[in-house]
Amino acid sequence: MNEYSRKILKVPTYTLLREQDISKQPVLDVRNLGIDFGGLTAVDSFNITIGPTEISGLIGPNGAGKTTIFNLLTGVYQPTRGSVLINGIDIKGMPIHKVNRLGIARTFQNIRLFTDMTVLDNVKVGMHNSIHCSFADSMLRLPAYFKSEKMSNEKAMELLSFMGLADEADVKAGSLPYGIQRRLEIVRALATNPSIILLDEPAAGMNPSETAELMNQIRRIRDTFHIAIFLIEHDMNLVMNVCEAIAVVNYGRIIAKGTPEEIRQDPAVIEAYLGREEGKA
Amino acid sequence: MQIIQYLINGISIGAVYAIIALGYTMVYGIAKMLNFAHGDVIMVGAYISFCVTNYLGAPAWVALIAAMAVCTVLGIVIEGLAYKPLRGTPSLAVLITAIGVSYFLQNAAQLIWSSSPKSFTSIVTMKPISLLDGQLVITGEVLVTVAVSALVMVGLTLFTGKTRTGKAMRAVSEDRDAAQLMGINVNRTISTTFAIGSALAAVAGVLLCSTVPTLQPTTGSMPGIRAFTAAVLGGIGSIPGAMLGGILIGIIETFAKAYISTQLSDAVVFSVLIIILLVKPAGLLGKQVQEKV
Amino acid sequence: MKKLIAMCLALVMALSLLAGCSSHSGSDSDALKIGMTGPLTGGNAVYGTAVQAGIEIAVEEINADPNNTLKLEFQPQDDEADGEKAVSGYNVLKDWGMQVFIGTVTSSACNAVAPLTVEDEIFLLTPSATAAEVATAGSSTFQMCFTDPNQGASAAEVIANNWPEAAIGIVYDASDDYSSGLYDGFKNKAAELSLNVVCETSFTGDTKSDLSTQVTMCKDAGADLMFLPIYYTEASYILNYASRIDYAPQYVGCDGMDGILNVEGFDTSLAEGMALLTPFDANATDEATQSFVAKYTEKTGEVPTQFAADAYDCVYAVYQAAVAAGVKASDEPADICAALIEQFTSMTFDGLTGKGMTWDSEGMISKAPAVVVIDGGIYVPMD
Amino acid sequence: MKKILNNKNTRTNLITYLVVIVAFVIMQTLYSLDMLSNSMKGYLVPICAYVSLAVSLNLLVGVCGELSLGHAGFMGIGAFSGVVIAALLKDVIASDVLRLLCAMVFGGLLAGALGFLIGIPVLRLRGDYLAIVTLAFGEIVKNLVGNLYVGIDSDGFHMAISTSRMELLEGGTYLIAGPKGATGVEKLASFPMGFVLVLLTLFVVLNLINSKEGRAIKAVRDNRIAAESVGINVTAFRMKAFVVSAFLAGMAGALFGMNYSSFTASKFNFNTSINILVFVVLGGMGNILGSVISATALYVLPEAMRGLEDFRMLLYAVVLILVMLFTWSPKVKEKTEVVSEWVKGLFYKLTGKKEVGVNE
Repeated sequence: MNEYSRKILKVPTYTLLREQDISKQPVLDVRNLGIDFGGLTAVDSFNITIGPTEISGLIGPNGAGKTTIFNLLTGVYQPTRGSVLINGIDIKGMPIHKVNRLGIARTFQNIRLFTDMTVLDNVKVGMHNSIHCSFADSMLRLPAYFKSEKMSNEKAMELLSFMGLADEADVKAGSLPYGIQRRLEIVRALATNPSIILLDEPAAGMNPSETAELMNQIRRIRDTFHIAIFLIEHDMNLVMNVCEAIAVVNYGRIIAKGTPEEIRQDPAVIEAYLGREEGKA
Repeated sequence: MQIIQYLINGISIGAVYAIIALGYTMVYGIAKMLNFAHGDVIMVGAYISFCVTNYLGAPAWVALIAAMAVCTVLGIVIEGLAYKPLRGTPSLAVLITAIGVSYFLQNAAQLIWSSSPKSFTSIVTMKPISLLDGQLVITGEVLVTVAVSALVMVGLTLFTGKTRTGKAMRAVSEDRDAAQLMGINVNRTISTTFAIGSALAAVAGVLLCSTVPTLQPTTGSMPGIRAFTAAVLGGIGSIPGAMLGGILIGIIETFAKAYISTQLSDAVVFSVLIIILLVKPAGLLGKQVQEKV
Repeated sequence: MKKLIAMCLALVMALSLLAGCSSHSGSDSDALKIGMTGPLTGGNAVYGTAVQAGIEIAVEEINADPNNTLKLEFQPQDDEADGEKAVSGYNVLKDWGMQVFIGTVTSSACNAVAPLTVEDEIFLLTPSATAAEVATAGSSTFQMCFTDPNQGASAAEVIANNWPEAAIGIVYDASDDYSSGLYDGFKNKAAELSLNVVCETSFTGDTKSDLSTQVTMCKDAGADLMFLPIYYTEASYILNYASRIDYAPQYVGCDGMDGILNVEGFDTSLAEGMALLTPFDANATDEATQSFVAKYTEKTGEVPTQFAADAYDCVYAVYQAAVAAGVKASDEPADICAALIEQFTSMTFDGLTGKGMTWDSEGMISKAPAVVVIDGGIYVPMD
Repeated sequence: MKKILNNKNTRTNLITYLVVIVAFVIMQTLYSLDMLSNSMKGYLVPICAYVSLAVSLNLLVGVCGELSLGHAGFMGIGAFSGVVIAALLKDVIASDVLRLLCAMVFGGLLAGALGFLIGIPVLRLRGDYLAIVTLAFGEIVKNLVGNLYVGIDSDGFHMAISTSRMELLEGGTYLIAGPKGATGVEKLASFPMGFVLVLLTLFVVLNLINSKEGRAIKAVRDNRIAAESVGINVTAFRMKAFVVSAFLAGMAGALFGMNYSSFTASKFNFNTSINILVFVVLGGMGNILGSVISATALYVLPEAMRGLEDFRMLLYAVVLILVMLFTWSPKVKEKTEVVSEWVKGLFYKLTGKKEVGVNE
């Protein structure tokens, strides 16, 4: 527990935004974010800015507060300090579902699919807010209902084929293998039509060939949907290859930010993190 | 003076609710199931005690021990036959089975002891204490019930805190899978919990019927629901919470009868419950568990 | 899918049992079919089982009589004191070919069934459903018991005659129409007789497990007479608790109080001096009562209450009327009904629960309520 | 057409409608040919009411995943308010069917409105705490209605809670009289109307389940946080399910009430709530056809066992426990074959030894 309370030297903050995107509004703008759990500081002074179509990574040792940061960004936790702006709008005090509607979607470290529903329905739940069909339409089965169902089916199938899951459409989500469940979570997140998606350890539990495929898919998602991607991952190979910018956290604070090349050479990172992790990998 | 008398009446019935609620809370905390048959085990305990004293002429303590023994065995048998096969299934399935067991016990009791009410002879022989020229009367039953429920509460707290079995129970309650990995026999721990809960039910039955002497096959069901309410009010799973909840329900019920309406006391009690749960969604002493994301 | 199969299995099982039942109850038309519904399980089972036993004894006696030309056949059905179940039970009895209905035992269930019997033209005589609505449901519905308002009024008169100065406390069951009916009747009459009621308090079916507050309220109000228009099951608790807190008022009860002396384990000395209106006294020395009590005790191991006695009388009243009207077992229920209505409104009947009973055209009984006092553990007529 | 039939959901729904319609046609034919026993005739309307109740509760428990122990409360509200409306409209609307319909709709609306009110606090809670609050709600309703007096006389409409009992003018009648409950109720309910109610319930619930609302509700059940994270307003959808369920229960209650000339508040107690819940759990959570069949089977079962007299409810309890073990226990499931043989054996034993049982 004392890992939270340990003081870290303040690291200079700078943006992860790439040069060419500076003119545009960032999709995610986090300022001085922090949260305390009963006196323990879990996250502190967290600053980050992510531009549209940027793929960035968040790494750090176990317990560094990465998932807590994701929870703060998506409104699961209310921060003690600081603010989160999604597409320029502050999420302060918003319930989770409203935060999502601002354009942020996520996957979960411990997969959270709607296990008793089919793969197709999982995706259609993701599309909930883009299906325009009133309560009366669906109760009375008016033409609008059939039209919207047809549209959502087609779009959901499109998304599933995009991630290579079309064959599984009628299978119950809970009965899928682990790796496929992770990919389905991504599809579901994409279905909410976000401008940024947060992936919490997308490669966990995948074998090397699956991971390689995932890397391709992550790039393809960005290129196809023109959205930003922010991911937590322990697989350094994936992070270093896919991400254009990386932030490293330890004990709830950013200890380094930069391009993969810069991170690889950052002495603080090597000391705090990479030294151990590379040995493992 | 009136108000104190009502307070005493409230504490008296509240202490009975508390003991029943302790049984509910134990089983819920560890087996994570709402054992709606608990009230009927109480009824069985009371009948056993009644039979032992009235037909065998044994003294009260023998009756109590006999009731506890029978209920313990009954609890283990019920758990083994009806609940154990459903371990790991949704809690609703076990709930319905518990209701089946409750129907079974009530109807079996009717076949065995008939539906005619029996008047239970109080096991407390202590004379009532009369204060202020009889304006205030404290019956022996009140003192004994309060003392026993406090004792049971302290005993259970110590048991779950200090003993090996008790610690195992807490471990199972926290995380069943982890407990299993740590080498705790989960099945046996749950069975032990049922055994203890049922023995408590026997004590509760004897005390309930000492306070409220009319014994029928349906005697246990209403106090059972009340006690369940009490356990939730105090924070289900919490041992001091059950005690607090029981006493509070007893007092609220009595005051509602005395000062609002004897007919609408139920509505008052349950409204208070709803209001309290709105302010404290996990009950008065319950832990609010934050789901880990 | 497996579950569906299981459910279908249950359905088939249920239906085949149903089929089993109807074949089981094949009718033989040489006996008059008498049906009854009452709570045989659940919280009120004690009243239903008493009625069932009372009827069974009467039917056995009548059938054993060698001079008898009209045999009786009897079938009870459980209704759990619930209107819905009572209607189901009544329909089962109709399928069986019931010609006369003696029931139901409780008022609320009877309110649901009585209009059906009127529609079906089946004669109804209830041993113990005391609500006034039962009798007024139609011309073919009759009561063996007092109606609640009348009995409540009688109780007020008893108190006015014997304890005119008493400060009266009342505890009644507000969720029970028998008890509230008595209370209403009592209250109206008490106002008329300007009795001094100092405390009116009640309980409901769900809160009857703890009545200490109600007793305390009466005590605090200074009541020296407690009127208890409730059943003996709850009354035994009130007496018990009152004695614990050294409160000893004069108790007055109604017919539902009959049975208090026979509650197993009850200290009957607590009920000493209690006055109650009851049509039946199990300790009466007349031969009919003695023989009935002996048979009942042999059959059930318990002493009969007025429920059983009223039920017993019901059978004999129906029998007397049927014989007098020349009813045959093969007659249609509607014909029997018409014949019985004519007899009941004109005949006089002597039974265990009273002598010289008559019925008015509404179907309400007129019999003298016997006021008794408990003395030495038995009923003694009050002077 | 073929495409529609290939969709599994659509197929299940069609089968459900088909089963209900065929059952209705058969029973109605038998009814009109006078081939039904009185008891069978008597079961028809309550079965329709209980099927609707079970299906509406299934929406809450099975589809939405919220344990409710107070469904009978909504049923009671529907029953009592329906009776009052039917009596008030007596001189306004001549047609019985129309009046029953009005009563059912009003009963449903009132139950739905109360469902909304109680939903505001209730839906802040989760799991077993929600269960206890619904239980409390049911008890409050029963307690209040059990003390409610409603009557009409020449002065118009009167209503009071028993502490101040009202006196009606000469010629007035009580529609609801406290512990006596509703008395002198006109029996407006009929089997065809019950069938219409069941169809309506199925229509509402099935359409809801297979719409975007239904998917959202199921998503909330399966994983609340994930549902929120894809933009679903969890509270709003739990509320929708809650209100729709209460509305349907109210309608069913009105139908139920109108089938008896008298009923009391104590009918709508905890036990009735539990019974409906038993129908749902045994029929399978979220399985609508299952609820229809199990409500029918379990309503008829205790009635069918009347021949067993004293042992009736005891055996019902045993059957209940066995069916639970049979359908849920993982171990027993493995030995399904063995158990089904055994149940069959038990069944023969029961029917064969029935009379022996009674004599014991």
